[in-house]
Amino acid sequence: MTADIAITSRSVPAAAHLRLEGITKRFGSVVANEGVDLKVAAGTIHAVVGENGAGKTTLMRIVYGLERPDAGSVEVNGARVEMRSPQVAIAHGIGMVQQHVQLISGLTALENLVLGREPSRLGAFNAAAARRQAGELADRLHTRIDWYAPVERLSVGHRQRLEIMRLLYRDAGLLIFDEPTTVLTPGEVDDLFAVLRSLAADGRTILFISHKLREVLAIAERVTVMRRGRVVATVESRGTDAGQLARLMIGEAPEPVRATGEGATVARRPPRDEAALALEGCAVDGPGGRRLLDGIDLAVRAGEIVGVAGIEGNGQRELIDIVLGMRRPRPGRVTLGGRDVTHSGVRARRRLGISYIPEDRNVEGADLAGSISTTAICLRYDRPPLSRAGILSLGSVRAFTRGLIERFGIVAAGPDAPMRSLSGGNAQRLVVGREIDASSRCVLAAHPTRGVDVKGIAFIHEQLLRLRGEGTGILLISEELAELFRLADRIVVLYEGQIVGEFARDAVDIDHLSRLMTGVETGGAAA
Amino acid sequence: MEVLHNTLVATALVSTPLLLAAMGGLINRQGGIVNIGLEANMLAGALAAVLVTWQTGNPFLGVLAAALAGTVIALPFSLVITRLGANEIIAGLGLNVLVAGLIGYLLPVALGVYGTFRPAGLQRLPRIDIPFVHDIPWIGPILSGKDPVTYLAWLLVPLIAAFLYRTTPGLRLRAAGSDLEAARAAGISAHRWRDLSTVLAGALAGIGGAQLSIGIVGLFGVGMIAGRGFIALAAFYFGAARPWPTAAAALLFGFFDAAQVRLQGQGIPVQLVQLLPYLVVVVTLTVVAITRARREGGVAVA
Amino acid sequence: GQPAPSPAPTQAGGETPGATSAAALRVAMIIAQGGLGDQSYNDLANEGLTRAEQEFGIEAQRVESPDIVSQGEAVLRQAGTADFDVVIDLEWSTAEALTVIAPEFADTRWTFMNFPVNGDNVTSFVFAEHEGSYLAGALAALVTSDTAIPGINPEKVIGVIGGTKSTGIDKFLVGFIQGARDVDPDVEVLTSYTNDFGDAAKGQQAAEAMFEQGADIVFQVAGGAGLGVIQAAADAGVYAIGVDTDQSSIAPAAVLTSMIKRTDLAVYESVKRAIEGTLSGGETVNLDLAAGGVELGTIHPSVPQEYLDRVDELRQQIVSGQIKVWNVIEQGYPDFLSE
Amino acid sequence: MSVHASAERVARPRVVGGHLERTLWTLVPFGAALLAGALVLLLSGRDPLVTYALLVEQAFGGHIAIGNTLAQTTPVLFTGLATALAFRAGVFNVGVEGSLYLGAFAAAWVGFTFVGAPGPLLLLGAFGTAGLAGAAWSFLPGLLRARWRVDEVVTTLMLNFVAINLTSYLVNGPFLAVGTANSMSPLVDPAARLGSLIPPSQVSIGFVLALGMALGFGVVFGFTALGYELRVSGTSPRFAAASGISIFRVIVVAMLISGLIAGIAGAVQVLGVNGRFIDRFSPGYGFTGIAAALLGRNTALGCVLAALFFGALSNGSAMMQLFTDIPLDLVNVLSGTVMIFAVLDVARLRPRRLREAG
Ligand SMILES: Nc1ncnc2c1ncn2[C@@H]1O[C@H](COP(=O)(O)OP(=O)(O)OP(=O)(O)O)[C@@H](O)[C@H]1O
Ligand SMILES: Nc1ncnc2c1ncn2[C@@H]1O[C@H](COP(=O)(O)OP(=O)(O)OP(=O)(O)O)[C@@H](O)[C@H]1O
Ligand SMILES: [Mg+2]
Ligand SMILES: [Mg+2]
Repeated sequence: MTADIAITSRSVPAAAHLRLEGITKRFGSVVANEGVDLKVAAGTIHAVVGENGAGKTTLMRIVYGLERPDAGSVEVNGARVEMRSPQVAIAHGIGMVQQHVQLISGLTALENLVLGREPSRLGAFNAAAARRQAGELADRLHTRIDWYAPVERLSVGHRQRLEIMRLLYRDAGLLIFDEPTTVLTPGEVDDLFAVLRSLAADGRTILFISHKLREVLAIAERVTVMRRGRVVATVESRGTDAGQLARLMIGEAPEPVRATGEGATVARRPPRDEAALALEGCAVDGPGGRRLLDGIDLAVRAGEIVGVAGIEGNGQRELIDIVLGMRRPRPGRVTLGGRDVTHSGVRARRRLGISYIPEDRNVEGADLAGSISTTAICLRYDRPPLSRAGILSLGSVRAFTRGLIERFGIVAAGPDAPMRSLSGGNAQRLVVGREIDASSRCVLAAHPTRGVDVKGIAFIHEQLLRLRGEGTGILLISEELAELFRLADRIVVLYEGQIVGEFARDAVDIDHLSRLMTGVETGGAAA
Repeated sequence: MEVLHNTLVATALVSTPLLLAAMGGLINRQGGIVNIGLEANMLAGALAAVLVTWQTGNPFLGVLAAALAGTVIALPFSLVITRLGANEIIAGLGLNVLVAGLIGYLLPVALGVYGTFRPAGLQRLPRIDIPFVHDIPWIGPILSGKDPVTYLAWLLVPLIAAFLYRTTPGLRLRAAGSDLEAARAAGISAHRWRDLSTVLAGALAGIGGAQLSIGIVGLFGVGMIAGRGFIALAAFYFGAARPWPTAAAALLFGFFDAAQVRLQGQGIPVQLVQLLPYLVVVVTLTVVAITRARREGGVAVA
Repeated sequence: GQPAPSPAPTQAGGETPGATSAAALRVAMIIAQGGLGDQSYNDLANEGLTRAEQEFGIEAQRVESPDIVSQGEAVLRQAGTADFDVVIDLEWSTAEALTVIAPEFADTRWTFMNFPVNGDNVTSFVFAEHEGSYLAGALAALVTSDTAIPGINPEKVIGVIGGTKSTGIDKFLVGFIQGARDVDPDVEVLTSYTNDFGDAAKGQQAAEAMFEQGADIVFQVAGGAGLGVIQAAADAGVYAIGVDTDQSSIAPAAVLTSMIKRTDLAVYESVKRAIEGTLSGGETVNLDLAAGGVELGTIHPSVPQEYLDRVDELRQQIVSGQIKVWNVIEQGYPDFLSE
Repeated sequence: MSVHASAERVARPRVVGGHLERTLWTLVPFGAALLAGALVLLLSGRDPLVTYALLVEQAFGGHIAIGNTLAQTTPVLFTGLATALAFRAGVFNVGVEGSLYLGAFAAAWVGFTFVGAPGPLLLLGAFGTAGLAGAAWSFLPGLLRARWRVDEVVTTLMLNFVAINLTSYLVNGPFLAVGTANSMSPLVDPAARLGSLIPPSQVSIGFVLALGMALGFGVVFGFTALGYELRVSGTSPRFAAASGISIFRVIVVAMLISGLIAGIAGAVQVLGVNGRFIDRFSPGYGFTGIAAALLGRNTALGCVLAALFFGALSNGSAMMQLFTDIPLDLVNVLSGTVMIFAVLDVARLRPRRLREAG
């Protein structure tokens, strides 16, 4: 690690807005942070990068008073602070946009904005005043929000902007962003960065967490690299490049860069002509008869990857539901390998060979309350060899799980270890492995690499391309344009429940695509 | 018509304990806790009201005492849930058993009576006529001539609605109830707001008990709450924890309670008359849910 | 669901053996479903036992359980095993069990209430609640149209409110109705049930509902809920008829009379006889009007003498057997009170 | 958070802390209860230790005492398992009491209607009908929850009152036995009675049935596909749905089985103990069952132990009144306290986290 130390010693900011010393945090047997030292200079944009589970979020939660360190100290503007709770952090001008959106459903956007520091006239909530300040903030971010709508109705982009406005509303001097870009379109990312720069220009300090090294280099002045809960280096972004950062993160030259670069490793055979999956005129109505999905005609041929581009909340969820069989399209028709499955449920479709890599593995992909086996066997528990006449054979259950663990290189204590104990990336590997193992005809992949680190991304991309090679049809839903370009043979754009455009793999016009995604093209305003 | 009128006249009065308890439960629910222990709060309130009224001769002090008693019981109950993560449902059931046990146990020790405490000449809450309203022919008796607590209860409905949706504490209380972690992250002492909601529930339920003991009958009996806490629970579930619908539900139950005694001896077997209100709850909930499902369209089939 | 309230604070005599004589008699009393504090049957029996405790310095234990229905048998046997001298069983549903258990414990004397149970060492006390209720009904029917009496309206409407719908309660109701009908066939008798022995507010509601329909006298057989009935009568300036004990003390102005059922006497008697050695067993003591097991309590002063005479006359006829009062428990339901 | 949420929270096994530590923490409620009880006892000048000793002696001293304790354990074990099964599947069924009443009446009806039929047939018929009745009673709320998301907490709670009044009507009207002082059905045919396990105590072979039920419960959740489906649907409904498990089917099935067990509980009470249906006979077995399920962490063994606790408390407290003037309410104080502290979050009890909370 001498190299690291050499690098670290290069960066010594003058006035430290935030200073962490010897922060250590354990969760049971897991060491999330170990002796972490960190200095963040006032008025700078400082990035923290690291693999899944490297300890970034935990560190930030400690700074914001959401977790309490087992050891170590936090200093704000040179004064040591006992971060007992977020109140304390807020009182010291610290604000945080967490990795998982922390808006409170059931409350309106406006209520969420002012919560904790409400303008009020003798106890009564002064909505007018709040609305006024909200308007001003929105203007500063060049955005428009329906302030009286319940937050759950806002698009992800808007929700995040709302979270940023919350920090500004509180006039935080130190703003923490934990992987803010994972759910944003390229356009939105640019907007966000513009905002961050202007904030820094105001003299605010920004802590920025991400997996995406290029982003980091683009926005941050200084980058701290974490690995396995420790800080391995802090470097000036001017003096480094993605390759070096990746090496610092992972410890060895990252194959992902290769695996995912253009001219991907797996040979591309042309797709066959039979349709693996076909949607015909599918529509889904939401509350109040609002059309969530409308007139969807979409076919995925065997051996083809069809990418669905679009900002979250434009019908992706409903698309997944009707493909998987959680909802019936009305009207509309769904066929799997030529078989009409419009009226068959999830199980029947699973049997016909459709796989599903969910966007949120913890909710739809795994049972966090159970063992690793519990999550592993969900597609096979009900037939031999795992069970006969409804009786599970624990032996074969373990054997099967071990099989997955070995085949997909999952780091786990064993089949009976709690699912919780799997790290994010490993959990994702398990889910992907299970689905790939089960299917043949068609894979429905929703944001399969969201929040997964380079290593994991490479793994998942390889698997998808391999399946494609073997003649599986893949419907890939993602807001990561890079990912779509890399994998998809065709890309369709989903906007407000409709397919508003289609591009062949080698005829994509990024600007055009983004305009379609954001609705600029069709004239309407972004959902 | 006559019977209907009489039923309506009685309704407002018998609804009051339900209404107060349900309103308390509603606040608690919005604060993130489903309170099954309302029964216990009501019982404690009923006793406190009788004791203090008996000692001071002033029923209004009795009502205050009832609110206090409800609070005293609610706070530790809430702390066990919010701070020690006890399960709210079973803790609520337990609270009912515990409080009933304690009172039953201590009544003889302290007062030398058991089951029922009925001090002679106990002051009850006065019945008050609302000027003008009282003189309206048919309507008058229905709205007027009730005890102050009943009027207070109805006054509370808009007040609670305003509190929850128009004030800062209300906002924070709802925030804490809707998402504890997010509320903490927003810098709110979420647990404290949850506790507050439980305490308010205790106080309101306590007053409800008081109306029963010194508003209606003028005595305390260990069995006098007779499941009203559970009806209140049904009421705010019924009203989806929203003030006006919940109040309506409480009124509906009160109406059925009043109607039930008047429907007897009309040829229908008693027990069948008596199971009617409960059946109505089930049916109404079902109808509501189905229409909602229809409105929201595409029902998930999985 | 309902908590069983605790028994009366027992006198020192009950606890410390020192207070009882050398030949201390050990008595166990099994409290019936509904438990102590029911302001009715159980409490009344308990009064009798408490009185016996005070007078004879016996050692008495009261056993109650929310699940006495299923535990009764076990408790009886345990009482036998712990060789109590006298075991008083108030729980109806244990009748069959007692016939089996009593013989097993020959030198324990068993007492059963309300229902004849055979056995050489079993003494049964049965009450003629229907006879007492008959007189109450008759009196009510006489009074209800006599507007000279304050609070009484000309309508011939009276009412009776039961705790739960059950034969044990309907035994009162039917007697009451029969009594009313016999003195005046066109008297209408309203009936309803609170479905709960503890819910005083319910009782009050039920009573008010009857007053609305023109009733001016309501007989309550509803324990704690019945207190609400008396309260309602007092509020409305009309009359209630008490039950079990003389309840006129609760609201002297509003209680027309009470149908007293001397369960306390039965309990006291069985203890007394046991001490005297005359609780021989194998007999059924019939506590009817003749035996003074049931009777009318204090009658409201404004009731004219002629009515009292008439009631007394009816009393004679029942005692002499001229009038047979319907007994629901033995005869099932008469057609004038459908199930 | 909804009651469902708490149902799930309840159904979810905790991963915090070691095994020993966890088992130790499960003792907390009992400690708290004994403490509360002791306080109350001292308050009225009684010696807690003597009282507790007597309680234990009356509950476990000798084979008859143990038999009667098991007799009181039996219904709670059944209702506890019925409740736990539903909770595991994420359905907060608080309607076990209702199913129990229906089952009890059904069993009694078969028992006193087909008098003279061969014993085994009679027993089979009685249990079968009871199970069906119980299942049928819980089917409706199950269906409503599964199809239209009608909150089952309210519906099942309400249907309890309906069931109690309905059976009360049946036994006061059409099926009243003349010659009894409070309303009950005629006695069932002796051939339909369950024999005593430890004569002369009251425990019937119904207890063995309950134990078998507990065993079955463990087997189902540990070793069967059905158990897997119920478990997963309870803890992660969306994961289950995405895997092709029909939540609709799971909810309905869980409610049916839950009701079936409750119905059988009623049958055992009638055929094993009371010999007839008695109006309002249950002191709230269904609700004690909820406590037992949660106290037992919704596991088979847990339910057995919790039921044993409540059974011992019920029997011991009843019997001890023969020897001391302890009022019954003490029992309420004890079991009430146990319930309140029943499900503590182990992690939260660590002092540091305590300060952190709020
Ligand atoms: N509440 C918790 N309980 C137990 N372990 C935890 C908890 N939170 C985090 N961990 C573990 O601590 C380690 C660091 O987690 P953390 O979320 O800080 O990583 P990260 O760098 O944010 O990863 P990612 O890039 O996936 O967000 C991981 O092993 C994680 O599984
Ligand atoms: N919530 C948790 N509870 C208990 N142990 C955990 C938890 N989260 C993580 N761990 C343990 O910490 C180990 C490291 O987790 P971490 O997320 O750092 O893995 P990782 O090496 O970063 O994997 P990946 O990069 O694929 O996410 C996990 O393998 C697991 O054993
Ligand atoms: Mg991780
Ligand atoms: Mg993170």
